[in-house]
Amino acid sequence: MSGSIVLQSREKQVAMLRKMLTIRRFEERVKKEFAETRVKGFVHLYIGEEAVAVGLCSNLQKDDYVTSTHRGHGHCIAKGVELRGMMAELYGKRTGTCKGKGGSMHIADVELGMLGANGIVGAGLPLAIGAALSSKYRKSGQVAVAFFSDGALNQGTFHESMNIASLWKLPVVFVCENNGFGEATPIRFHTSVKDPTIRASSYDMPGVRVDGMDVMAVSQAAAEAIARARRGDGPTLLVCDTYRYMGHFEGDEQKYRKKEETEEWKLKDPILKLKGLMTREGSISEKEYSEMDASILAEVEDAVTFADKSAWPAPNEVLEDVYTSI
Amino acid sequence: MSGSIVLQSREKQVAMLRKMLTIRRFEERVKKEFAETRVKGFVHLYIGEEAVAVGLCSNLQKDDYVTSTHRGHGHCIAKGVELRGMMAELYGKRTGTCKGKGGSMHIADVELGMLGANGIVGAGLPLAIGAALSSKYRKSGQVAVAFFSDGALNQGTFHESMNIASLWKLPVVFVCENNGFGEATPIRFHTSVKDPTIRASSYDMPGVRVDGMDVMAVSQAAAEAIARARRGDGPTLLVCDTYRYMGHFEGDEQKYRKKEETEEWKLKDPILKLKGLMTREGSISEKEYSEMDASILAEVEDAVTFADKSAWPAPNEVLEDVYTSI
Amino acid sequence: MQKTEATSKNLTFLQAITEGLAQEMERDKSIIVMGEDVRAWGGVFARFKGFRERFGDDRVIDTPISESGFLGAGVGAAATGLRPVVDLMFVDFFGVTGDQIINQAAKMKYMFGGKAKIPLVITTLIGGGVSAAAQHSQCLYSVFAHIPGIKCVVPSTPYDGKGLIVTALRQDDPVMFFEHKFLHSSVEGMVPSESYSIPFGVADIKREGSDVTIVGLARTVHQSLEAAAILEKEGISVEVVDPRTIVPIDEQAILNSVKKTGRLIVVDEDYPRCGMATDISALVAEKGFNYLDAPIRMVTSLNTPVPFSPVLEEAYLPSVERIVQAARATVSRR
Amino acid sequence: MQKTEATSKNLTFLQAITEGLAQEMERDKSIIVMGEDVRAWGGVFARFKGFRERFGDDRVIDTPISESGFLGAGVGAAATGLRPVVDLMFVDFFGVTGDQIINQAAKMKYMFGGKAKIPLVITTLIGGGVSAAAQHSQCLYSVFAHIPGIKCVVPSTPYDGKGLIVTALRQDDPVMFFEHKFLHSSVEGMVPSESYSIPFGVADIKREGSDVTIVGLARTVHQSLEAAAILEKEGISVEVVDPRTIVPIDEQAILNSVKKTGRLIVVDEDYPRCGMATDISALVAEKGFNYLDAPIRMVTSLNTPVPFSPVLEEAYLPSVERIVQAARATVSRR
Ligand SMILES: Cc1ncc(C[n+]2csc(CCOP(=O)(O)OP(=O)(O)O)c2C)c(N)n1
Ligand SMILES: Cc1ncc(C[n+]2csc(CCOP(=O)(O)OP(=O)(O)O)c2C)c(N)n1
Ligand SMILES: [Mg+2]
Ligand SMILES: [Mg+2]
Repeated sequence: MSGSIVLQSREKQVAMLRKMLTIRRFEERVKKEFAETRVKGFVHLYIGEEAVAVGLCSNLQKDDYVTSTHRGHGHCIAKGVELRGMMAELYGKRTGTCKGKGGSMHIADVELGMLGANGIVGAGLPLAIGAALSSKYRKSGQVAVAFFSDGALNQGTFHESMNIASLWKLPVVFVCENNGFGEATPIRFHTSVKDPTIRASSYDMPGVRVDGMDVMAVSQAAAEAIARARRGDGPTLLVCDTYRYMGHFEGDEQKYRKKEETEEWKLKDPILKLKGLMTREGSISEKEYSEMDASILAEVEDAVTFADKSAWPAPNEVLEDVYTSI
Repeated sequence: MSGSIVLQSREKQVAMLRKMLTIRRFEERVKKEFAETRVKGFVHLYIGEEAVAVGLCSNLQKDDYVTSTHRGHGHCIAKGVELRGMMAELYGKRTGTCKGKGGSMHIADVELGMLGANGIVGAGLPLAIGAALSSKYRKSGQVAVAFFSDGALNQGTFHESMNIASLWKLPVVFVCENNGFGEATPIRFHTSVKDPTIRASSYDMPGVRVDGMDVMAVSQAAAEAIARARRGDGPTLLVCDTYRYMGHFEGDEQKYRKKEETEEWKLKDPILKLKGLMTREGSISEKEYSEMDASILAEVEDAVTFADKSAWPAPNEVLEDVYTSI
Repeated sequence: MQKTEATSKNLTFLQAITEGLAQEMERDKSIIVMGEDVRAWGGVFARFKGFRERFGDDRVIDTPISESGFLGAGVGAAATGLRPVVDLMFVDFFGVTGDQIINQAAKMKYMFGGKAKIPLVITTLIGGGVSAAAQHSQCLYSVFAHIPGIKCVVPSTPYDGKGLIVTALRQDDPVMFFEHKFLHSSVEGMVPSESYSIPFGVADIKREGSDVTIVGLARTVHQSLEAAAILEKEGISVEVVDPRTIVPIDEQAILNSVKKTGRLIVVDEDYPRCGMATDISALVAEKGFNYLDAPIRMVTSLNTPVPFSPVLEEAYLPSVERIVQAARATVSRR
Repeated sequence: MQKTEATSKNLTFLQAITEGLAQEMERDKSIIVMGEDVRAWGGVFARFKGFRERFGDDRVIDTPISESGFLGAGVGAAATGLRPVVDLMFVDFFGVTGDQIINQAAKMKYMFGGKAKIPLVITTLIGGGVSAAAQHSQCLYSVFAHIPGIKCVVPSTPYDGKGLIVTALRQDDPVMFFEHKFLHSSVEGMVPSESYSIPFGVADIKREGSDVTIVGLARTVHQSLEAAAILEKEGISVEVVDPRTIVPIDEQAILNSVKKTGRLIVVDEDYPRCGMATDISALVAEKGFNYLDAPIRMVTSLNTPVPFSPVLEEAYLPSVERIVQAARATVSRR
């Protein structure tokens, strides 16, 4: 499947390009905001991995579900969460997506089917099968996508969720964003198989490996897995090979890997790749791309202004939102 | 591998027969003691599965380790724990293996490498890889065996332990006593693959399926897996197909399965099978077998007398043994 | 105090809870039940007996022994429109699924700025007295009361059990519903046949008295009532307060009672350190200090794992005798 | 109070603990270290920095993100002759491995009738103040203090940190070693260069005073000392007691201090319900009631998950100001 390219409508390509670039520009700005201490806490950037979130989510309906990870900005944006609310959330403002209570690791918008970034590795998988179970019971046709990275392959929740999803034929897609590292530890030191797709066979589930730097390939594989789920034929494990360009978190010195490795991966950049394809196919011009970029940058700037101008939560708001009722 | 029969020394066969019969007679008596309320609490009998514990443990050294389950009497006896202490433990007497503090689900004798029955499904697997890690670090040549049943195949600890054991090439053997049920739930409703040995491939580990009613077959497979572990070549998953003749726990009405199913399995009884083989080979006579049985029954009777005659713990002993030092 | 009505019948603690659950399932199709062996057995202590036949396989779901997986699935389903009842057989098993309760279910609403509802009910067995030993006899509700975001129900009677499970199923926050296994069949009482709900955070005065307040939970409510009967003969009048829910907890009822009696004993089967006994004691030591005529006493399980031997377990658990002694000692300091 | 000696040097809290650990590893070859990223990073906050180079890959072991697996492996290794130090990065993650701590490590010795030793040290980060939000800022040591069988160390200074980690490594019971992440580099102090050990269960009077006793833990010890300095100017003399280990806990030191001052404030960053604040309050309400001249006050985190926004987190955490106010209110009730 890896590398295969399918014709998709120009609109979809443009939309995917725009989403990927939006994630990239948003996070570049987050990096700056963090460095200048306007954004605090633990921040994990998705830069480099954009094709995975976008390839998947471009095949989802608005009411489909995703669960995410500590590295969740990309999934949020791909699922349609607004930049203003996100940036305000990172600032800790009351206009944030979560009123400032969540922060980077907990951005969520249940209305949009975004069931939350998550600070606990592997915790999103059970939530995703639960959303899928709910959809199946309600016969709503919704699909759930669980994003996680290679480190989560060895958390018990992966195993338990894969088994249950297969047993119950749940409409869920498990997406391993294999960026080769869990924090500073390379995959070969944490996962006992070379090819994680093998693990699908332990659950009698299809396992598909995809070039996670190629949004077209991801999108095609996603379309198939999602269709399968929606048909009622059960779950799929997609392993998307990708790379995070930045450190594990902002502040990581990255001594555990060579600069050259990162540089090499950047040659496969998912945004440049799609842009290249579209240019070759004549479906985008340099000018159109620049305009797109400029409008995204303006959107990001607007989000920063919004965040900056927004009020801080009042201290007594700390007590709200624990329970629905007392 | 299933069904293959290897010549083993007569002494070993006699020893295995004796161990299996000891487990059987001990537990038949426990059943009676429970029914007559001298033994209290939750009691899970191993009757029918004797070939697995004995086939494995007959290949272990005294200082090798085993971890066990809620259904642990068989593993204890196979690893050499004394019947007197065990029966006294089940009675709750101070002369019990655990001074009456553990009971059926927690019998342990660390000196004998028996690291405990366990009330938590799947909890023994991490303990076993820890013992194996310890042995590897100390270069002691000891092997650890983790017993568990099919229900534990879907607990996160199975996954995490298998992965770590393979990554670190630990001297451990994972033994799935596949008796077809987790409590009242048949394996097809809790495990998403027909053949659990497939799961070994998710960890780049050999997976071997064995007739768990045939102690010779189990012993041979065990010998290979243990030798592999001792050589430093890493872990193995052994799946031994077996059956528990009794209910999940004493008191279980077993409405979830047909009597005929149980009766059919009894035709493959591991004790009768080995006895039959030895009889055909002329290595045991009916008289010798009867004598063996009588002496085992006497041993069990002695254990009951011991338990019965033993003193109760003094109430203030409840406060002892929490910490080594304050 | 429990009301009996024309259309009442005598039920065990377990039967009452089962009835409350079943009636809500009839009413609300978004309720599903998940857990180990819920189909064949109706769960380990048959809490869901007959549910499969009555509600079908779609709503009564057998799970693998994958507590993180299926409890997390319950959280995910609750966040997306269902009202799952997830059975965590014994509370002792919470360690294999703690994260899904503590970091997910309990915190999601808050972390998401209020924009989520998690109408999840986790049923689970607690308590000792049946020689189930260290890993099947704990109470541990104090651990969940410690964690903000999850409500905790610890009923002691059939009437309360039914009314509180109904409430649990009619509100939108995650709830741990703790059932003491010793009470399941040993306690009976008249229970209205129709459905009714008991509000959370409202204590029940199980017995009125004037000399000393005893606060108990689950089985210790019954032990406290037995102790009260003994003490009455000695001229000591005991008030027994049953908070019934520990999150939220009815602080005022406890304070009012201590205001009246001037003396407090907290009886709790959970471990003594950082438990409900210390919680209620500290509440009164802060907000009801001036009412107190004597030190607050705590009668709890001992500070050890739960021993197996019946002899040791008896020494370990709170007992009527220990409650009586504590009351005598408290009152003697007049 | 901490002693400084000729061969002392100034170390941060983190450096002191690291030094204590490393010195014990030099002495005792049965100590190994396991955890996520301990090789490349020396663990997430570099507690094991340089250990790989110094002690080799056999003793410094990188694990997958499989806390049940590797923490359980630590328990198994401890039961069979090693002395593992297992790093549970953030205590918030205990939910994914709770069973191996609560039902295995803590109970094995007891369940086995004393015939086991589990010399296991679990290091973990606690606490807020760095905008790490709901799943990376909890304290949760109260949960472990609740469970009999596991010792709990909550140090507040470099001197205590080093001496207590050494003790943890020289005794044979499982220990949770809680390090407040905010203190790691923000607190420094003189620490003897050679190895030394501080006994468990011995509180340290961090400041002597006569009007009110404040018991604090970890970061709140420092906040209490700051508050004491402010209160001194108002003529209120504060005694600050730091239990340092909460299991075992030095009950006598706390009671003695309250006997002297007649007033108690417990300051704790853990959640307010069923936590160390209620634990210490209840201890005194039972055993030191007659010493008390005023209600016991508790200053804790609020009863909510930990919020992300710095503004909200500040409101959430105990603060010097809230301690000062509580002390004023207590003393005004003379
Ligand atoms: C249960 C749990 N263990 C450990 C951590 C600390 N941690 C945060 S991210 C991370 C690495 C995750 O690696 P991976 O799953 O590959 O995600 P990636 O960072 O590569 O996106 C770790 C160990 C955690 N958050 N949760
Ligand atoms: C973590 C956990 N979940 C649930 C249980 C309750 N329980 C005890 S035994 C059992 C079934 C175990 O099935 P299996 O592993 O196949 O063992 P078998 O009884 O067949 O030997 C269950 C669910 C438990 N003890 N621990
Ligand atoms: Mg990764
Ligand atoms: Mg089984």
